[in-house]
Amino acid sequence: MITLGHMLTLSGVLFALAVAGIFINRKNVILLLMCIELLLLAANFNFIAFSRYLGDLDGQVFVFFVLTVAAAEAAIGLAILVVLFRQRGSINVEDLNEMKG
Amino acid sequence: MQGPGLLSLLVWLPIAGGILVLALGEQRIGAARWLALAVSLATMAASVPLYTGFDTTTASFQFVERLPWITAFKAEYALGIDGISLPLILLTAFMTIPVIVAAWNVVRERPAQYLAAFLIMEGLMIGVFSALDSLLFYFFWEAMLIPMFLIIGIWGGPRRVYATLKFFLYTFLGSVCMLIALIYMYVQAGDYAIASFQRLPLTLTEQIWIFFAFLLAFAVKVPMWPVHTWLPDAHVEAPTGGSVILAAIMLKMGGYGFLRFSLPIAPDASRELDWLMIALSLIAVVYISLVALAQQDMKKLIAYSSVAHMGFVTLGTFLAFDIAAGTGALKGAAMGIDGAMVVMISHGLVSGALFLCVGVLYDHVHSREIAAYGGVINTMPKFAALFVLFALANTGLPGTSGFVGEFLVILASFKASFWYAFLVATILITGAAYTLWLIKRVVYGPVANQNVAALTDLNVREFIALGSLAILVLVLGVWPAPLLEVMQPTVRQLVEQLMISKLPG
Amino acid sequence: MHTMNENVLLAIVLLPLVAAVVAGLFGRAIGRAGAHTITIAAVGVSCALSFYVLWQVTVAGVPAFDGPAYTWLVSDGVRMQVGFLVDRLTALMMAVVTFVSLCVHVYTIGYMAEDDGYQRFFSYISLFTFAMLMLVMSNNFMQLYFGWEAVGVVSYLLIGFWYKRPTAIFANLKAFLVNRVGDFGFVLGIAGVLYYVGSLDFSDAFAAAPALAQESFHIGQHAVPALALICICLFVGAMGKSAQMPLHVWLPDSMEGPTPISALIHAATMVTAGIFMVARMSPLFEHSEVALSFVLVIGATTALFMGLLGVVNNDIKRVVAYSTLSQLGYMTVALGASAYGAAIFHLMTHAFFKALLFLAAGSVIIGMHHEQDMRRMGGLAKYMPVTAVTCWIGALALVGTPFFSGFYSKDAIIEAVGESHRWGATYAYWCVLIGVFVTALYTFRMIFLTFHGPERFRNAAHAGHADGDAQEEPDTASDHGHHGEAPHETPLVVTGPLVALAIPSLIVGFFTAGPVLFGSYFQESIRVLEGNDVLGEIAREWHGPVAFALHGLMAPTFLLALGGAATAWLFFLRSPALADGVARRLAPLRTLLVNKYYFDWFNENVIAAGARLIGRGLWKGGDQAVIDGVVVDGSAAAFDRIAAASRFRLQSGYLYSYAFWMIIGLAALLGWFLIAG
Amino acid sequence: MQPTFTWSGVAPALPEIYLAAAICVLLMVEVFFGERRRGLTGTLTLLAIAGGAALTLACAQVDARVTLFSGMYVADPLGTVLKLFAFLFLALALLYSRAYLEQRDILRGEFYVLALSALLGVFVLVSANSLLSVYIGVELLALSVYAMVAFDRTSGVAAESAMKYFVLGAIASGTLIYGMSMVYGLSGTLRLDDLAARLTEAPSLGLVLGLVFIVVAVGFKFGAVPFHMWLPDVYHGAPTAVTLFIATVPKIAYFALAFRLLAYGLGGLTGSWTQMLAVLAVLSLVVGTVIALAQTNIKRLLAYSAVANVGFLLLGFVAGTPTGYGAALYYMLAYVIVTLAGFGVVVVASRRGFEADELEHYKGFHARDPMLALSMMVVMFSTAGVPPFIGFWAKLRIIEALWETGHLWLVIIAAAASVVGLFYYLRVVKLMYFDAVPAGLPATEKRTGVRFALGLNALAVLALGVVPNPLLELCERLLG
Repeated sequence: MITLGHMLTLSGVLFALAVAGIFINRKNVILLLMCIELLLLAANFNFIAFSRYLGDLDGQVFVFFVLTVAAAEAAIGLAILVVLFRQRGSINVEDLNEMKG
Repeated sequence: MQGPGLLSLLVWLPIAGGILVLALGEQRIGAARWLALAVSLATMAASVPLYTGFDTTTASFQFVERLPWITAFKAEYALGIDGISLPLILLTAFMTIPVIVAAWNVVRERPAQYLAAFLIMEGLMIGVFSALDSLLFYFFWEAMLIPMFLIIGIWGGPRRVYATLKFFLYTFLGSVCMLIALIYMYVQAGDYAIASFQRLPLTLTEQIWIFFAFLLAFAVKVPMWPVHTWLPDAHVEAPTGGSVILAAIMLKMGGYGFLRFSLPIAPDASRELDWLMIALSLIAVVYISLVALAQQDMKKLIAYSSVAHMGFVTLGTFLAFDIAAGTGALKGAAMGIDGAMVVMISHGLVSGALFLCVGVLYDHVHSREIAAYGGVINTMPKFAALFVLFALANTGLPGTSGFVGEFLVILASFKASFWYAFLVATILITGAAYTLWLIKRVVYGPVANQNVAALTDLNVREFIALGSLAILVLVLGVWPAPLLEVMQPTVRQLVEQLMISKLPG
Repeated sequence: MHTMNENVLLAIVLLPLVAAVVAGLFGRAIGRAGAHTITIAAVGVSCALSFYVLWQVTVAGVPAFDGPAYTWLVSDGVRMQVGFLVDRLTALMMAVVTFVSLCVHVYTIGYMAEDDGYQRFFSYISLFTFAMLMLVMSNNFMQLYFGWEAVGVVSYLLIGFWYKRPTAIFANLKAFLVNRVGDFGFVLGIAGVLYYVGSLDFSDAFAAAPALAQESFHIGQHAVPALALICICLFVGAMGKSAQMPLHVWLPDSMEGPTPISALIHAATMVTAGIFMVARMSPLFEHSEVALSFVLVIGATTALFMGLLGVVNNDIKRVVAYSTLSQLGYMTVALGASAYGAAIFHLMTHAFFKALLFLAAGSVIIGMHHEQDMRRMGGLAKYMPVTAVTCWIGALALVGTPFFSGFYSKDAIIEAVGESHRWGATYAYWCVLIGVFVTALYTFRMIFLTFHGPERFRNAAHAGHADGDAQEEPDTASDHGHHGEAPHETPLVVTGPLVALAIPSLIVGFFTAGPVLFGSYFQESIRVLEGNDVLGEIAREWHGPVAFALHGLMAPTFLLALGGAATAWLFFLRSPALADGVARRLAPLRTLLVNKYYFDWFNENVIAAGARLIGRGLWKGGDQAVIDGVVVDGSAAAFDRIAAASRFRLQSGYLYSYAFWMIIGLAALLGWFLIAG
Repeated sequence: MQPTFTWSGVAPALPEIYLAAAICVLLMVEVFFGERRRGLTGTLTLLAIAGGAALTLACAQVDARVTLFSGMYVADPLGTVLKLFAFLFLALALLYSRAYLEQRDILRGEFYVLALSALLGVFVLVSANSLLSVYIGVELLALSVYAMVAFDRTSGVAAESAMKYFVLGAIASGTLIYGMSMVYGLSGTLRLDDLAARLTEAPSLGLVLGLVFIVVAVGFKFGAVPFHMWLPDVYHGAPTAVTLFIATVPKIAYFALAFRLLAYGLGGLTGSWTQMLAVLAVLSLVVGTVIALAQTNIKRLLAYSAVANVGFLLLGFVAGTPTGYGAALYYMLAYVIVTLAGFGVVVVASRRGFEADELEHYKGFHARDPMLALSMMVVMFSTAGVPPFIGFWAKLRIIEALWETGHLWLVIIAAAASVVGLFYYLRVVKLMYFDAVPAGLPATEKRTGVRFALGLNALAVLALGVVPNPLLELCERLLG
């Protein structure tokens, strides 16, 4: 029987994976975007779990919003990525350090 | 709630005048000059009724104005004067005139802004001396830094940037500590009125913290050893007018602060820590006098002499407790504070005059090095006469204002301890040494070089500026009674206040 | 009339001041003649009035005046006033001061004739007269201190009158500083008086004196008799003004000033301020044996050892100056022996004959075209007879020849010291006795070298003038450019005062010795306790001036004086070679004397240099290195360094490190609250 | 319950509705006239803002507190005031930046559209009464701002900073909703007022952990250390006009976020989040102040100064009392007014092909353009907290609040930070007034309209410093 606990653990693990992915990955910016999606999913997972546990729909409604926003976010992210690639000819995270200090 | 009156006029007239001068700008500099002079004279004139209308029988505040200012934390726009602030306000109102006169056509670069800065500062300084609300006091106290910062920075000498940054940071550091203390007491008292702070009962620990917070603010301004090192730099780099105002008035704010805040608000802490204050003052007198002896730069020398003389102020201010402890009575306790006040006024006139003298020389020769001069008397007899007079006043010569305060402080310090008197009286020797040695090297002797040979004696403008000061110095020295009469009730009340512990139980 | 008119007193004081101000500020307007007319008129009037006052208190028997003129200030219940106390002591001093000052004024007309600081000079000496009168007439310590400092500063101005001379402006600074050392003690004494008496008025202080004698004062652990402390402090002031060792160093150098000044300040008036002050304070000093012994010893030492210096010096004015020092020593000894009367009496006689000697010296200097070195003089008697004669009179008075004024005062002092049983009296007695010999020696050395013997001024008169007087005093040099010529007698304005002073030097002692010394002249103005009344002792053998003088002819003192004179004659007139021989034999002693016991050396190289060194050390080390270097600039630099260092570490520019920091922050907060629970 | 649409049910939300409509209209206008009539959109935007302000005033909530949309939205006096200020600040920001955009050929309608949608995000946040609407507001604002940062497609640094901002921002919103999810789960409601009502007894650990995530997100939005990394790079990299916008208008939203979410909704957890914020605040003060000392680029300098100021602002929340919140609000408003003038000067001083963003460019600025230099000096002294400028009262207020709650150490740290901070503000004044003008700097913008507005702005900094009562009173009323 899967309890709330399992759910939360899973989402926690997802969250951790996403975060780790963000700062361990030093190559490709696209990977970052995917990690971010993962991050949001972790949160969504929580919402759904809780909403089911509480028997209250608000949480799931929230998830729909998150998904929508995530889509928009991805769009913007990719747009910026394109601009960046035009300017730098690279989407390598290592190259993103013109500004520092 | 009394509406705005004379004091508001004194505060805002110069500021408004300054803004007008600024508006006239460098293009219409001629008009700007005359306007500036007119404003300063008007301010002086407006300050006269303060004295004539002053009631010397009461210690309570006079010419009081109260307007609501910040309802959110009950800060009032409250002005008023008593025997301590009146002389300082008169001094302020007076000293701005020679500054403006001396700057007449000497300041070439952005003269209008120069004059404006001084006028604005005059208003702010009068505000400091007349504020009855500690927040208003702090408001003026800090705002005043900005024009001085610019004056030193824009019209100053080669190392002006270092000097002015040092000046601003030093004083700001002290002031912030004071502000913290003020806010703390506000939280206790519920408003920012100085009077209610003085009434506020505080434990000894609280008092000691507050005392130190104030000490930082005021010690830097005075300046006391060891936080005095901003002064020589600021003085050396500042333009003549800057040095004059700095020495004549800004330093006095420290002494004023001690009398207005530290002593009455934290009397028990003052009692506990007066040894520290006395020690620092004596160090200032002895140590700094010796340092002054070693100076090669006229302005630095006078700056150090200022520090030494302000040592008299702090000493006189904090003698009361020892005297009271020694004689078991208030008898004589007030003399120290009287002396401190007189030293402040006199030093304001004398050091201001000395800086003006140096300024006169500097305008011609463009050097502050003592070595660059010699035998000035041969080419500038009038100037030399005045310079020597002010120098002698600086050595505390009887008959000049310099004597009165020092004499009183020395007399009072003997009541506290023979050794205080012994140490503080050494300035009779050291003070004479560095001042007259300066005179010997600069004024006397054969003409040293062609720069000196090319000097021309004072023109009317300079002569008026210095002459008026000379007259005041002599009058105050020969007949100081009126000055002390004005202070008497306030000082007495202050001393009585000191002897009442604030500690519960 | 039965009271003194306050306005008269005010006039006496203020007239010279007004004159000084006018001559000083409007000198150019009123011109030379105007300047000296107004000042001389003013001083003359106040002199006349002073004598009138003297007549009042002595003859007319008007009671002493003691009252305020106006209130200077009131601080903390202490009322400080400007006021006058005019009793017989004061009146005598006023007379002496104004008279000598008047003579000097007149004399100056001639002496400064070519100086273009003419008006300024007259303004100064009138101002000096004012200050001195303020000093002697004051009835409270504040005003006393005012006069005290005021005479000091005027002497500062006067010594530095020829401000182009490096030596002069060195001397005046030195004079002022040394006097300040004295004032330092003086002001402490005054503070002590206020502390114990609670008032600065003489009357209160004197009234409190007996009680005060019981008080004791705690400096640190050990208690000091309060009165002794106060009196010694006050006397330190007197040491400064009256040039007692070791504060005497300023007086010889002060000869850099024009000669009238040397006469006015450094003989007759200012230097006697200290003597006067102690006499005035007799009600205090009398109650403190310690203080009096101190005074006695200091005085005796000065009297002898300063005299010795006169023997080796070649500058005519400096010789007179050293003799002044030694005579001041005599007066101080008298004070120490409670013979205040004798001190004041000697002060008066000395004022006359010493002023005379100075003016005579000045006259010689003029005659010699501003030559001061006695080795370039000699045989002047026949060129300037008046000067020579008057100078002889002064000399005889100085060495204490019976019937001359100096004799009465000096002999009285010596006997008084002999009578005294105070601690140190024996030492003092020997000092003053030997002093007599020394006095005669240097006095006649001066006389012989200057007025008699071979004429040494013809050869190498110029040598002395190579020392650059020319550019230092263009005016005088231009006028006296012609050297090598015969010296000439000086004009009447110069010789007049000489004569005017010679007469009192001759006779004043004879007529006044009785009342002033042994009579009850001073009445209440000087207080002497029963046990200390040495003059009273001597008075028993007093049978009039003649007897006293005749008795003096037999006394050892006179023989000593003769001995001194003889030695001088032998060494400096008869056979100078002998003198050199003795000098060579006593070489170490001579160097010691020539170097004035190394006082100046010590002051300049140890005290002054030391102070400058310490000051420099504190400045560079304390202010600049530690406070600024380490604390102020140091902290600023530290912040900058931290900023520069941490800047790129924190903000590396890499996205993942940014993210990493965020996660660290998140984790840290989570951890914190997990642990905290 | 049966949802029924009534006019009164939406009236209070008219500003938002109006704004949404305006955005659409502007988009259309841009599409049809944009190419031919440059700047038309800009003008219309300003008009729209004016109209919006009027409308907001019209349906202002004086003292009532109305919730709509089944409790998702709240309209109250605070909201109204914040919205009005948002309008004002945005108008000023757009006014200042117009010439700048023009000279860089990025004066396109989209810019205004984005700005307005960001403003809409601000409004949603300001009126949020539910975790959901908070989230929507945050994202709406964030996404528009990301786009604005990257708006100048010819600029590499802009793209870089946009990317950094985007990624980090995404992480932040991730943590935000993660935290929200936990709060939701453990409290069972999304409505803030319900939260406020339910979270009264001692909070469970899970709740606190959820709170941590939320605080991290809030900290990131404000730019509090250690979540500030994006701030210097974005301020620096973005076109100055955008920096001007980012540095000002969104601050209102972030204040609302902190207030509505933490102070109000999670008020029951005050004890916990004040501790967290205290840490963030101290770190911000220290790091912001110290690192700023080493900056050579004025945009970065102001960025780090922003970090330090955020520290101060958060201290207001740390106090956790109405006075504290009032102080924070006042501090925020004061800071934005001052910052508008500050970046305004930078924007106006920049010309085509020349970014006036290096400190070097301000040497002898006084000689080049007295009026701008004066404004900049006012800004510097005000930010440094020297009377008689508004910044002083802001700091004073915060310290008062801290004293009242007895936070001795925070007081001392704040004071120390402001002393050290003074140094780099003075350095700018020193450059402008004490140094000589280097050769070859272009003249500054001369359009009187902009300069006049800028001058008024600077004057306001002084005036509100001399007569601080009205604004202080207002903040007292709203939160005191």
